[in-house]
Amino acid sequence: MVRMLDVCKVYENGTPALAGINLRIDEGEFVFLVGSSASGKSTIVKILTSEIKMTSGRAIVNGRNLNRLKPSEVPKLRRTLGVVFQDFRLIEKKTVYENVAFAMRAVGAAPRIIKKRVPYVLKLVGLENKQKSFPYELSGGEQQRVAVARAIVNNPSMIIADEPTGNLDPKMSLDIMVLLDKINSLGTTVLVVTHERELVDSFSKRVVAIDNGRIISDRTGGYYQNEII
Amino acid sequence: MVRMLDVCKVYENGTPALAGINLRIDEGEFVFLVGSSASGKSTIVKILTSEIKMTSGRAIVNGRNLNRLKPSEVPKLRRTLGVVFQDFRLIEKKTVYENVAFAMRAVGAAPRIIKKRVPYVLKLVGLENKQKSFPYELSGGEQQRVAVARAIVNNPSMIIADEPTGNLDPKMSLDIMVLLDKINSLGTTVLVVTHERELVDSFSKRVVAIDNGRIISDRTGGYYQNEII
Amino acid sequence: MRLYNLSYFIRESFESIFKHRFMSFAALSVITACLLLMGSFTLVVVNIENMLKDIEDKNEIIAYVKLDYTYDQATALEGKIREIDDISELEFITKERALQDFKEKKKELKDLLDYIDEDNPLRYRYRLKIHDIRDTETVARKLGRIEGIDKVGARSDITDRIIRVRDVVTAICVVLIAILFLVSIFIISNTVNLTIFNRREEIAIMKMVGATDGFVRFPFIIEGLILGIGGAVLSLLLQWGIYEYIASLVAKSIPFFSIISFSDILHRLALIFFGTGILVGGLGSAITLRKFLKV
Amino acid sequence: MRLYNLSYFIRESFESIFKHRFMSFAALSVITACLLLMGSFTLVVVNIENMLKDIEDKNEIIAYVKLDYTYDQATALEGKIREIDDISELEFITKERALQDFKEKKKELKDLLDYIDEDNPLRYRYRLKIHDIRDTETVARKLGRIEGIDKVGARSDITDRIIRVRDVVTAICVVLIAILFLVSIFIISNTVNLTIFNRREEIAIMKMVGATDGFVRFPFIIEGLILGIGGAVLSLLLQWGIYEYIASLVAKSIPFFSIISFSDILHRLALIFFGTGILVGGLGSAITLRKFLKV
Ligand SMILES: Nc1ncnc2c1ncn2[C@@H]1O[C@H](COP(=O)(O)OP(=O)(O)OP(=O)(O)O)[C@@H](O)[C@H]1O
Ligand SMILES: Nc1ncnc2c1ncn2[C@@H]1O[C@H](COP(=O)(O)OP(=O)(O)OP(=O)(O)O)[C@@H](O)[C@H]1O
Ligand SMILES: [Mg+2]
Ligand SMILES: [Mg+2]
Repeated sequence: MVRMLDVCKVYENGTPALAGINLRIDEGEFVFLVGSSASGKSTIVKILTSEIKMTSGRAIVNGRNLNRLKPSEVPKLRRTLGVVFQDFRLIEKKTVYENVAFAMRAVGAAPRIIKKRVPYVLKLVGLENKQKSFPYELSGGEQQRVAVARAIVNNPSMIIADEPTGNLDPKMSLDIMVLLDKINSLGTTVLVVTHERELVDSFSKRVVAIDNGRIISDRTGGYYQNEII
Repeated sequence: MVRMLDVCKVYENGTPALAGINLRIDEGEFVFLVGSSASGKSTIVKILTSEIKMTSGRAIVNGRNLNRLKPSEVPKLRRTLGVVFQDFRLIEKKTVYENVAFAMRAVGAAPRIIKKRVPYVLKLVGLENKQKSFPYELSGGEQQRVAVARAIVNNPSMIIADEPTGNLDPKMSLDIMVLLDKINSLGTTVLVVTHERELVDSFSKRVVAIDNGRIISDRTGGYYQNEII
Repeated sequence: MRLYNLSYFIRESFESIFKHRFMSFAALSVITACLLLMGSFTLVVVNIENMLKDIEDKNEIIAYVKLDYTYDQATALEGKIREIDDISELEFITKERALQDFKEKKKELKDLLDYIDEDNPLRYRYRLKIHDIRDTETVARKLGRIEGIDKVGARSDITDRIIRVRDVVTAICVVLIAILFLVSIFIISNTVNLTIFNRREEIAIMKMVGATDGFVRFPFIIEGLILGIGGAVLSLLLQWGIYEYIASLVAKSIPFFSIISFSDILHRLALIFFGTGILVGGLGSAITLRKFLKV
Repeated sequence: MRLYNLSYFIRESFESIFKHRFMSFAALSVITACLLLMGSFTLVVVNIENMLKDIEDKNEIIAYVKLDYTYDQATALEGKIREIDDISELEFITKERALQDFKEKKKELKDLLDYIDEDNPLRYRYRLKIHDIRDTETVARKLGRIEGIDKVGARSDITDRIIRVRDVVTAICVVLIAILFLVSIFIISNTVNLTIFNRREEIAIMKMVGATDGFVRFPFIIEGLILGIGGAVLSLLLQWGIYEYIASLVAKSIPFFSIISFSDILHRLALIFFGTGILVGGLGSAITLRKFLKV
């Protein structure tokens, strides 16, 4: 669940990234966030996960007011979110299994449950054979799928995926998106940042388009179909 | 220029990545390398750039025999190549300008030439305003374009691009591909690894498809058009 | 904290030490090296102090009894002298003993002295030692006030010198040890800093997936403690070996110089080593981490 | 190498020090701290050796002339004594002077000694000092062989003690200094290692875009040199301040203990500091880099 009200972000070096974002995502929605390179998509994600602070405006994520979030509450917020980072952010010295298991341990899951859940989720993303590999032993697409597995493993109330299929072939991209759709249908809110137009068009979902830090379109279904490049 | 003869690669942990690749790319060709995730595309790139050693087989890149390459000759080989790495590999502590300029300095270019060439190339990829930014201050797509700029800055005799548009929107992806096409038409050999089917289809180029470490198809034009998913 | 967390933390710490073995080795060896330096220096200082104590012990005060006192009168003074505090040893010396000693010391004059045997010009005397060399003058004054004591021979010039040398040596040693300790702690925490700095990304990622500061910090602290304690054990063993070797060398070449045995200072050394190891390894990690946990 | 490369390398090194200021600061301060330790210890040792030299200087040999020699006969011996090598000081002492000295030393016996003035039982004598205390015995033997010398008083027991103490002290100092130097160099190169380890990715990327080993290594080496030399300058200044402060303290409290002036050892210290700084900073970086250049 997300509420953003006039959110602006100017980075420390003076780069304006968001110029007044108003966005409302309700519990259980599935939303695509699209936009050209450097339009501010990842900046929105980073604000929602409290990785960076907005310059002005107000925002609420999963019932927590980001403007008044104490440092000690940040982990609590993040535990309600499953995030796929654009640059994966896997822990280099941990195996695939450990990377995913760590996210469960961090929320305090019992070892018994972890032992069952992690292989299950890795199988969902097609990595059942790579559990003992380290990230540097994986292909780009495999790393990305580990990131997806980690994001969904805790059954978060909201999944935020920044470009989760950029390194995947069309078939696998579709599989991942279908997976997210299935998870969504079980009640989880899903926000997917993507460039893949085919993918967006093959789902009839709400599409929020942003350009230059502003929302320029917000409608449901076939965003790219109506566009000519 | 590439000659690969029965090239096999089994990684140290026992993972088989390439199972006998025979590939010939002539001077001035433009080749797409496609294939599903973990099929061995990046492994081929890493062998061509001498980042890893093949387990068996023989290979020649730009006239240099990889099987008999002395460590001191590796830099010489790499200077004839412009590589876009799947994970970008930008130097974190150098600005965009410095990252690109470094590649020129490494080949011994004169400062006068560097000062002219770097801004020109950055303009080509649409980053003229980001010269003084550090990589962590860039969006995913911007980082990728810096990687592209670095690969083409030295006018290498061959460009190898591993997934150069994974983080770019369709319009920008097309721009980059058109740019590579233009460079190719001036005589540079180009090898592009990509998942983006639309992109591949919109160019009538040679497409090499690989699966499970083997070449399963090698023909010119519209690879995906004939496929049903 | 749940029990399975604790077991996870401990397993995690050991694994992490192994995974980052390059840095673990760096940290461990720097801790060991620094502790070894601290230890060696402490041992040298302890021995120097001990040697000075030896010299002090040889310093004595002579109280001369009036020339006209008989033997009985002279020995009777002992009680009064004993009333003075601080005296650690007291010995009565007869005129005859004194002359004998003198003759032995000055053999050159023996012939001359031989013929004054009947008319011994020397006095009865007491030779005494005191606990603290600093009190020499006070004791001398008190002795002088005793009825029957004629003169007090306290070589207060030499005493003074020894006191002053000792004070300065102690001061220099304290300064040097303080510098050494500060530098060692600085170096160790610097190394700990560098190793944690090296893992700042790992820490940031952990925080991004929802781990609390404590959850991230705990294994690091245990890791720091393991390395700190490991370093302490290693350096204690090395120190022992080196000390025994040097001690045996010294014992061979200057037998009159009494070296303190290692077991006498083991507990003090162990305290320093384990204290520093635990403090800088554990607490150092904890403090450094704060910087990198702000993500 | 082209000139613009050199200027690039140097600019690059300074920039890099600034960009990696956390690690540069760590390296710089560890180098400074270690050099300071080395320096402090060297200064203490130099002063101890100096003090022992002082004590040696006070050690003298007395050559007694035969009792029946006249004044002229006795003084005539001087030439022969001077023929012995190693003698640094030689003084003739008359019977009268000797008795006078003796009386002063033993005031207690003055009355007794006063009435033997006419019949002085003491002998003419020579007091001499030698360059190297180790030669005491040889010199004593040579003196003994001279016609007219009756007896030689060389307190070879004490001489021996001093020699042995000095030898052991020197040995311990050498061992300790060696340990300290090794440990310091180890710690410094460890820190250099860690900082370069921290930048292994940067190095790998440079190599991937076609840079030669030399091209990558050069700025690192210059960087190491700058930090090494910076550390040497810093520690030399600090050392100076600390030394002068302690020296003034010592001068106040034990004036009889002569402390070596800082300027007398400045060149030696500078040699050690700059030598170590350059060696470990520059060469250390170069060696460590090899590991990470294999990409
Ligand atoms: N840490 C930062 N400091 C300064 N500027 C930044 C920083 N991060 C991003 N920017 C700038 O903010 C703008 C928006 O960046 P953002 O990462 O949100 O783009 P994006 O929509 O995710 O693009 P992409 O699709 O390429 O990932 C860009 O101009 C980028 O250069
Ligand atoms: N360093 C490594 N050690 C062990 N196995 C590896 C290593 N690198 C890659 N692999 C494995 O080799 C296979 C091929 O990997 P490669 O990176 O070539 O795939 P790819 O075709 O580039 O895939 P993607 O499109 O996902 O990037 C995969 O199964 C991968 O897990
Ligand atoms: Mg982005
Ligand atoms: Mg790949």
